[in-house]
Amino acid sequence: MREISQMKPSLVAGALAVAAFAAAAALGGLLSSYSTGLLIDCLIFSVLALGLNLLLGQTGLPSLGHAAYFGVGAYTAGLVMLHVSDSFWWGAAAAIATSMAVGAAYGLLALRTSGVYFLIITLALGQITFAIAFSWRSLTGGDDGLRGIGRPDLGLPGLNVDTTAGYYLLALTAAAAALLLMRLIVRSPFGEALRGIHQNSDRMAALGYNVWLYKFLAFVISAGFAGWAGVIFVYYKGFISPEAVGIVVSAEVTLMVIVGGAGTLIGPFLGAFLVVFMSHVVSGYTDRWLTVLGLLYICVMLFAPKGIVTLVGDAWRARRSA
Amino acid sequence: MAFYTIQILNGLSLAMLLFLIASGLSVIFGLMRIINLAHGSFYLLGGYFGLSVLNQTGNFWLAILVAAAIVAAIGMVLQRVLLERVHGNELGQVLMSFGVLLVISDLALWFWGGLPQTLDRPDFLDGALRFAGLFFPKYRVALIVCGFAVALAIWLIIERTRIGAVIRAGVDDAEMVRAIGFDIKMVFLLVFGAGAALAGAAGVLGGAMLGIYPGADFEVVLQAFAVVVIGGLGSLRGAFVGSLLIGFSDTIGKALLPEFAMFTIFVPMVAMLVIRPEGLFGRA
Amino acid sequence: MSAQAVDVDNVVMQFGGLRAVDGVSLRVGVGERRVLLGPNGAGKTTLFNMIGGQLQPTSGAVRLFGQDVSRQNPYRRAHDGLARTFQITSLFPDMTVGENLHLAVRALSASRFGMIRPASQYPRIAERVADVLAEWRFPAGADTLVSNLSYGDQRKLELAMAVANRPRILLLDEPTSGLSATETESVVGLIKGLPEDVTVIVVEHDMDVAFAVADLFTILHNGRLVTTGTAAEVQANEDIQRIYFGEGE
Amino acid sequence: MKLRLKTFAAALVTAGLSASVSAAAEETIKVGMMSPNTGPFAVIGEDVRNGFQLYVDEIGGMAAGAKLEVIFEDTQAKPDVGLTKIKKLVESDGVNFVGGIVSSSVAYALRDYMVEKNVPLVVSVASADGLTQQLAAPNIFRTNSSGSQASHPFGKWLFEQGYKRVVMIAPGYAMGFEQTGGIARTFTEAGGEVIQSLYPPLGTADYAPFLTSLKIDEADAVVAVFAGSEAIKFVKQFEEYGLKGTIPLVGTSLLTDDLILGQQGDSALGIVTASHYSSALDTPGNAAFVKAYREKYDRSPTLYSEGSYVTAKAIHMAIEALGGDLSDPAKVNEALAAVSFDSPRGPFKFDGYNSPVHDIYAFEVKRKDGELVNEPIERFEAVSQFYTWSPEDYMAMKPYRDIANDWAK
Repeated sequence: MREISQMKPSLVAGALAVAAFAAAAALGGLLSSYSTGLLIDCLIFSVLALGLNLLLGQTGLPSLGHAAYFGVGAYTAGLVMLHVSDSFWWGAAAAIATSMAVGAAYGLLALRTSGVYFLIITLALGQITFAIAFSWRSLTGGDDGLRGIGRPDLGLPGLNVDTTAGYYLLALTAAAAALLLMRLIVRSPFGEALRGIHQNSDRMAALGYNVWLYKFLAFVISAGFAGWAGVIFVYYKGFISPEAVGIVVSAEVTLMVIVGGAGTLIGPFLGAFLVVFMSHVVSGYTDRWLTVLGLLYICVMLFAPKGIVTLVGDAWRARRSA
Repeated sequence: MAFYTIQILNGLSLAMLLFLIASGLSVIFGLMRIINLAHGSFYLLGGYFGLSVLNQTGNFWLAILVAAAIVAAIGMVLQRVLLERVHGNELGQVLMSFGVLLVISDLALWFWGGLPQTLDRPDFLDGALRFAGLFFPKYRVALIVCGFAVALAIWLIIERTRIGAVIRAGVDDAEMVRAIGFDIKMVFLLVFGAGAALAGAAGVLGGAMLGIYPGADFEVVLQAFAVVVIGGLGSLRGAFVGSLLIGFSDTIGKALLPEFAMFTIFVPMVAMLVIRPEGLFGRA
Repeated sequence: MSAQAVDVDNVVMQFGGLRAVDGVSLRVGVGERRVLLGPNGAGKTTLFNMIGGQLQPTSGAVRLFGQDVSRQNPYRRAHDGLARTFQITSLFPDMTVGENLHLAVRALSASRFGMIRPASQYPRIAERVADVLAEWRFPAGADTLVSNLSYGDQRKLELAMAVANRPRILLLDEPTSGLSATETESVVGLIKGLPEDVTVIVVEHDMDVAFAVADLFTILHNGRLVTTGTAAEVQANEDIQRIYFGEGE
Repeated sequence: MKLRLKTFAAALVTAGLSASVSAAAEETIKVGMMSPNTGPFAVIGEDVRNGFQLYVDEIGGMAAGAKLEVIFEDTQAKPDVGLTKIKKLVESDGVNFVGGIVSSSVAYALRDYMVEKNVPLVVSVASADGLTQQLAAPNIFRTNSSGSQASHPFGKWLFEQGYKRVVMIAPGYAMGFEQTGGIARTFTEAGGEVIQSLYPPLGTADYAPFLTSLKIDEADAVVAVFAGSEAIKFVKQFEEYGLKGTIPLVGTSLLTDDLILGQQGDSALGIVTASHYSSALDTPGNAAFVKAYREKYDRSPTLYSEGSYVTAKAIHMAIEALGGDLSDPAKVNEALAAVSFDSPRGPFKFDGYNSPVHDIYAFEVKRKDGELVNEPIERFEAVSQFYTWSPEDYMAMKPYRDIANDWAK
């Protein structure tokens, strides 16, 4: 009896999730192709933010150079498409592997520091990656970037990703897969240990956890998620250029995580949707949209430093207990 | 030989400009633990306010004074109204100050336009000095002298005055200063204002050397951060030595290895963080 | 020759110009209960941190069961059977009591790197957590956030987490500081109830507690070891009286 | 939970856009204008918008009896943003033409999408050679010179002026490589020699280390290609370091274009550059254009605003030629490709690859009636992007962006 009552909520949640996925998928057919395209942008940055969140929200490591792994993934997938194979799976595997390898190399360097120095070294590593993307013309195309990257072949009959609606399904599935995987990770003993490290790394070490290794693994996994986002990005846009690797993207992703709510699973999605929506829609109405974006940064830090999800959650709990 | 003499002078002039910006950034960090990306906005605003004053009055010195004063006031308001509220939250400070940077650069674009501007320097500093067959701009010589003078002045203030003693104590332990009965918040405010004023003045001085234009804020703050990181966050001596190192590595690196010019700032920065995260003169 | 559980061999800890621990040697046998005494600044916590691995000695060696661990990370020592508590309560404030214990119990299990199965679905770990909870009884319940726990219960949890993995060596840094008389009494009972083969070193200011839990006492002063002796010897030694009880007040 | 939020956000997006989606009336012809309104390139974006608006106002906002509606979008000079914005223009607003585009990287990013949609893209500023060469397509046009177009006649001309050995300095990205490459090719083919090439990276704060590394003792002239704030810094520092007066400074016209000339002041005097336009041109169309532009915007037009003005005119001419019937994309492309008219810069038409054939000038910075101007001193008639080569021969050569380091001996 007890088991059934325990299972019920998770069954309901599962059913809800499936229904929500189906509804979101159906949306692709209903919306105009431009709106669907914006949703794809939102999903891509959601995945990137989700990956950063593992570092920032779970482990408490404030990375300011996450666009680097995103860019490495996108460039790798693009290069595979241009020179090797149009298979989605080859491109994605190579991209994620390269992102994680770069994440591992940078992680080795960055984890020698902590706190504010960690912030600065990740920023500097990000800028170095930008400089490489800009200067290594024979590989990356320099400032012009790589272009002419077609839509990939998934080898799945019935799914045509050449259309925006079709690609939306791919992006949605990719984001859902990332979310499910991240959900597994944060609920696993590994994820629990990351939270422990965030709250009290000295105690974690005294208990017997290899804190450095956890941080390193989190760094590498997080880079892998960023690479996955890069894959979805580059196949959708058909090009990649150094701008996608720069500090502005890194800062925006960090903002997305914080706006939504660092350390929550929905937060990065909410944050990504909000920021992408802001920069594309508000800029259609006013030239001063950068001011609006800047004010968003300021206001979030002032009024919701733990993010909207946490803010709403707290308010909800406060009302219930009142 | 001539080549290296000129490059060293180039390096020195860039270093002194960087020092004016980085010294404030570093002391502010040491005292308040604030990571202030908007420090670059102080430079930008200083340049633009200086330009406006210069266009009205034609007086370069007045431009420096007014720009420094206005930017100091803006800085103090910023510190009181915004940055203090996120005290202790490093990432929060970075993102908030990034937001401030965005707002200020956008408003500056709106107000002063997107056209790159140059500030006219005083007539007697125009032209070049000639010695031993070498050419070197007078203005840069003046900037080098000015940089050393300011460095000396800051050093004297911090080492030899009462307020300097309080600042030094505050860098060590802000709580202790409070316990002795000093209004630490006032000290914070004044130091922040002074740092902003220096950056504002640097905007005028730098504007007359490099021009002032949208995007200058971000360029400058990244370089200043490299200086501060290499010298050690919170250390004035570190800011001075770091400025010299970055000034030289940037100039001489670009002169000798132009194809790696994009890496002359960030690679030394990462190397320093990996080898000695607290910088040359910082404390762990 | 049987290895000592803890063998501290002439360790020095230098912080800049300050020598916090200056050539201390200390041997604690298996199953022994030892209390470190000394005024504030005597170097007790620094010594603890060198045994636990939070600090690495400037010179000298630390051996656990005969093995030199001087340069080993704290987590490696935990796997060798060492556990500790901290002077200032060191818990995971935004987690529940149960989650804190989960982290403690899992620390030495192979599943600590698991990334797929939810943390809550490891029956053996859940069982052990349930056992510890039953043994230590937190009236607020396992689902209470640690930050909402009373101070006494936080100290108790600190201790429970240290013993949850049945350590062979237990370092307790002022386990009763800030506790009421009844709470202190229960902590003393808990320490005394530990299995006999567990080596326990305690830093303690409360002399009643110290005499209740230990047989031998080591006195530190200004970073140096003054003497080691029984309760009677310590009470009789005049130097100690002067150092410890005379000047402090 | 996450999915429901997604739905919600999507609903917001739709709500925000539905208004523009539904407004596709028949008698309106829509033109999208893409330019950077924010960031360092904002000032060029402003010129682009002004030039376009001036022409649209001149024709009373009507073309072939239909109302001409212009929708401006901010590319932020970011390729990714540019692509999203152009999708909005094409898919959501349903524009018939897209004009503008300042950054070459943005142009490259949009190119494939626009070819797929087959909506005419008339690039006003971005100069990347490839756009109308290897990547040429029936619906991709440009109205300003391609990167190396003005450089070709100029390089040969420099040799004819008596310069035998030059040093080159340009920003280390495609624009710099193409503009110096064109000069280097015809200059060396004529018999000249490039003895040094330096490519400072984008965002160089101080040119002093590069200026003082130039081998000016061995050279007859310095060839420099910079734009915007970099051009101002470079020209001013060239004077500060005592180079002005000791060695001639020549380049392409971005170095002293009408936008920044005032800021450079006397330090720019005597610099000789090449391009297809300056506000000082003495052509039949230019006087009226400059006058109208000054009246409306209170400053001189630049080659950015003129390029955008020509974009508007080309689009207008094509619409008139079709009598307002834009239903067949192939015909629209053909009509655009066939336009030919007098513009402020002089006679304008497209070559077979949709890039302009127009006169190229050598300009010298002079002071005239108290104002600094780019005074034409030489004219090269009807120059195309392929100069004297055939398109096939030309495109068989390696692109300039890949051989930047091969010129210097």
